[in-house]
Amino acid sequence: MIYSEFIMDYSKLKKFVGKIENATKVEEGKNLSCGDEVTLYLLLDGNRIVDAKFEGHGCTISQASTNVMIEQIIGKTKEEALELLRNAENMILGKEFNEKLLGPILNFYDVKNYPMRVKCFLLPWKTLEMALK
Amino acid sequence: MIYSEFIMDYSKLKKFVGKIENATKVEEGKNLSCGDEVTLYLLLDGNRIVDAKFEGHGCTISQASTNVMIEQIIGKTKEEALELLRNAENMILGKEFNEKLLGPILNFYDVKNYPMRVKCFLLPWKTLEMALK
Amino acid sequence: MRSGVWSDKEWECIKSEIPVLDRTVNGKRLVYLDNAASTLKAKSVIDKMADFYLYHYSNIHRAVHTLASEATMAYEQAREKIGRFLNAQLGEVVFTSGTTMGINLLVNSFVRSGLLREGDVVLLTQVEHHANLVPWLRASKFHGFRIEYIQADEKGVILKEAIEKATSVKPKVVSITAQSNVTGQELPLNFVREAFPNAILIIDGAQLIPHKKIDVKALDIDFLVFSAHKMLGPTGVGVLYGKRELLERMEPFLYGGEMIDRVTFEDATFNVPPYKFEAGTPHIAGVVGFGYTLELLENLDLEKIEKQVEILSRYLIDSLSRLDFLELYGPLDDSHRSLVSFNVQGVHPHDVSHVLDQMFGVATRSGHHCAQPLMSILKRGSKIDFPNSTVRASVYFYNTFDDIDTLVEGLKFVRKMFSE
Amino acid sequence: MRSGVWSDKEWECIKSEIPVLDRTVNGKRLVYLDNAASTLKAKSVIDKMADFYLYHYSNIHRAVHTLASEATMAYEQAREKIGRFLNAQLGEVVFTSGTTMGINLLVNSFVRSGLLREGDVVLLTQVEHHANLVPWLRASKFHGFRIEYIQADEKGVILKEAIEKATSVKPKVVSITAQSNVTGQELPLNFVREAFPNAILIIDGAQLIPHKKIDVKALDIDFLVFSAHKMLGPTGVGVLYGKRELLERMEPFLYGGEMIDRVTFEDATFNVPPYKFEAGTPHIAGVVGFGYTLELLENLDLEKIEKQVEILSRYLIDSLSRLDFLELYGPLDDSHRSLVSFNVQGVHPHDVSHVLDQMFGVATRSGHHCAQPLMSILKRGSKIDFPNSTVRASVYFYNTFDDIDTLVEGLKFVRKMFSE
Ligand SMILES: Cc1ncc(COP(=O)(O)O)c(C=O)c1O
Ligand SMILES: Cc1ncc(COP(=O)(O)O)c(C=O)c1O
Repeated sequence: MIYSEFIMDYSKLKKFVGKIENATKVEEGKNLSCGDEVTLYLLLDGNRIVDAKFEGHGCTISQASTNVMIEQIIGKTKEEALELLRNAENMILGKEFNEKLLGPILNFYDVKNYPMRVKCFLLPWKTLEMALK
Repeated sequence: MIYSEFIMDYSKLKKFVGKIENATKVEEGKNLSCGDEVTLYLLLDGNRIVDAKFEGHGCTISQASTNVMIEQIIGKTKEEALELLRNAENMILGKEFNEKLLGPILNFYDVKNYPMRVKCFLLPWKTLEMALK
Repeated sequence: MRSGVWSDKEWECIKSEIPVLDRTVNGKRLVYLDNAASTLKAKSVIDKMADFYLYHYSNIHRAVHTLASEATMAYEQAREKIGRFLNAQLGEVVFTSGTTMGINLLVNSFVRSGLLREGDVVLLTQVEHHANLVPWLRASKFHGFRIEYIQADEKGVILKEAIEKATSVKPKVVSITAQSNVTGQELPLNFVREAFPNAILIIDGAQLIPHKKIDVKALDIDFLVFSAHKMLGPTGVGVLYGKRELLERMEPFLYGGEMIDRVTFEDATFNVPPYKFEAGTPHIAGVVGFGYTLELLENLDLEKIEKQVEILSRYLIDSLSRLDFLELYGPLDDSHRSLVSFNVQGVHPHDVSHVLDQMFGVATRSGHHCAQPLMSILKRGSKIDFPNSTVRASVYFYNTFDDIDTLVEGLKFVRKMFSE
Repeated sequence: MRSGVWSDKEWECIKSEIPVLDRTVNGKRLVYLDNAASTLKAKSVIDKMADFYLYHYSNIHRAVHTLASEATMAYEQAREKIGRFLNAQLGEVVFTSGTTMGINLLVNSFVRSGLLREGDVVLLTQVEHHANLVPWLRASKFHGFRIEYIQADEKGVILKEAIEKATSVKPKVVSITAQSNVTGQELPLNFVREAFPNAILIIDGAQLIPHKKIDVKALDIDFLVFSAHKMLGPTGVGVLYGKRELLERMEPFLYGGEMIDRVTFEDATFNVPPYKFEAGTPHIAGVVGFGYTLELLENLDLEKIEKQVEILSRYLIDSLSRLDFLELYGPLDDSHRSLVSFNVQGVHPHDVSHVLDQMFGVATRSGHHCAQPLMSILKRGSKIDFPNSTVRASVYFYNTFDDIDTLVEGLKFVRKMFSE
């Protein structure tokens, strides 16, 4: 089952929920097939992500994935965040990836066996990708 | 085989080929699936078909069917021709029909076993139906 | 526990026809409650289709050889069966690739034929599937006709008063579903016909026809569309019924082979209906297979199928109504058929469906069910934090009370799991 | 006698794949020479499709349950296979119901997107199938763009000079067949691309792709359409390849479920390609089956298939050329592939086909082959009393020299029978 304690806990995290009023970047992402939506707020200092928050609704997987992603990218440079993104995508699509880099994101490893939930996991990451482009 | 001597002979008949200049009724019929065409000329005296001819091209079955039809309808009233038509159609569609009425048209009885050729047989009859409507 | 209309013998037959019912999913017996999206398939139908493909197949209509005759006869026999089923003439039965295609055909053909012009009004309901909404919406942008809606109430229900009220917009075309794929409501088609005696009436039969016959003459319907795959049939096949006189006046939708009369380098004229609307090589095996499907359904007895779906629907609604952590949508009365949409308080529909599948082998559907605007209506009426989507459970004649009991058990588990 | 590229083992495999080849028709061994209309079907493909239907089927894309996952993966794997086959990206492979639908999609979408406007020129050839002619003709009547033709010569052949000459009309869109289904000519696609470097180039691959791969990137094709049923695949499935950037700019053709992004009661926005062009429940089993088909063809080896069809075509042309009572159409040189159209002097094509079928078990096609205007060109060049139609014999990789010898024997009989 993909509903591990880790994922259940992270799905309920409230720490990263909210707006950043002076955000450098605001990006909306959505999952067409289920109506899940996320608005990602990024505060950049030069090349570095110094804060991030989100609003929106979604399933356990997308909520947990968003929280873990935000936790991981805060403090990283754009390039580092994109590197993380590439590895997270590769993991979920069953391709090769760097385990060490992903850290707690590895808790989503099993989701790759549920193709219909892959989109839920990817929702925040795809939104991040658009935000950093 | 549907190519009996009767049908082969009738397909080559030239007697009814041509125009009737003072025709009461001229009707064009065609078979969409093969490009066969027939133009039917009818000369009516009141209610009675006193002469008929045709122009056009087509396969052995449609040519023979046209010749036999014209031979049979000359001299008949509209109602008699339509009665013949109904029986010819019924014969070819595998329904009940009056054998006595049909006479030489019975030579086409086998055509009903070849659904793709039923249209060829029916071409002149469908044209007659339109002409008499 | 089976219960319902089937005798032991009939039930044996049904079980052997739907072999996937013996399959396990994640170690559990498969409980398939996603029939409104698409039904399971029957062995005798698939076997006959395979036989057709392998031993009697060829392209149709245009050749005189033996295989072509066999294939053409099989294809046209399917048309005959469907004509009898709907009480329609042969020239009124057009094969399409599905409901969606059928409605797109009508919208485009109406515009091209001048049957819909700037200023005309098309009346829909607020519960339409995207298939009966988006084609009209987009064409209205391009061609300037207007769209009005019969309003749904907060539970997504279309009341007779709302239908009556809509008569004031004087629609030229009324296009409505016979049964909503979200609320399960069967719409009062007779009442609609009487309310709009002069409008062109289009019925989306995708949800209703699989379990309840529609007689196009008795209801005086102008057009009816539905899909084979929602009634045991193959994918890629649908039917468009149209009144002969209307079909004759209409410009075709797709152009190509077999639908023409005469073609030159300058223009073309067209064949008669239904051929005029069947351009190109059709889905021959699918149409033939749909004919076999209808035969099977008729042998099982359409009235028994209707009855069984009714019994199961009732049991489903009653069972779910007893769960106080659910919010149910739709009328829930006798007009409510074959499917129920609901939410588990505080749990996202995807999570509900996922756990039901993984832990109980129960297949349900979660999402907006191709009816996004209706979701915003349900949200308004919702007493919970509505997630813009619902879970939907839907039955067909091969389901059982057991299936529904398993669903209930699963939902209780879900509730518990997510409230810890 | 078999001959050609197949080893004994390969031939055994082919024979067991196409069981109808063992069938007798009117007491004779079936000789199927109607492949250009539609090919026979393969046992392993049909078996796998049946297995899919009965054990792994459900609707796709929108649900999280196990069957839906299995079905969606199977469907998208087929897209991957076809993408590799064409050298295209996944987002560039759109599933349609066939070639005819693919071209209608393009014509309508171009008009809606403003890619085709009043005054624009669309260039076709005079040998197009109705599928690549009538949609343009009718849309030009409604929307005021112009149609010009690359001229065919008296034998129905498109010469390079004719292509060059047509550059003067400055077409916005060039839509041409890769191989004529009447003359058998393979058109010089590279030459066409070079002659019209800035035009939107659409290729009708219905006849060529079954026996010769097309690399969309190498040829720099903008759109390519073809049908599965002409290459061993199921009915009701086709492919539209389109360059991503063009697909992105285009308004959809069919509207409905799964192709949308956001829908309100006022308007809708759309999903990304290819989904934006796949409205409603697609022909899931057909697409999956087409994936299996491609796998089978690739296992047999596409290059060998191409070679075998070439060898058989040569033998067919040479054999028929030796019969002095025939009139043959098309180039008859190395550009002439897979099919030959002809007439028996003084005998109507229907009679020729009928007798071949009844007396020799040979399936050929007679008629205008959905290319009526081309018939008038062939008539002009004809030395006989041209019956506005032809007989067509067409081969695929499972045919043999024996098949062609039987055809020749049959034609001699026909000639004799009708000249008595
Ligand atoms: C060259 C060509 N284009 C288009 C078509 C139409 O294909 P379909 O009938 O599968 O849509 C055909 C086949 O009949 C063809 O030969
Ligand atoms: C009410 C209704 N209309 C239309 C459709 C669309 O049917 P299809 O996807 O078969 O075209 C559906 C099914 O999804 C439906 O439930």
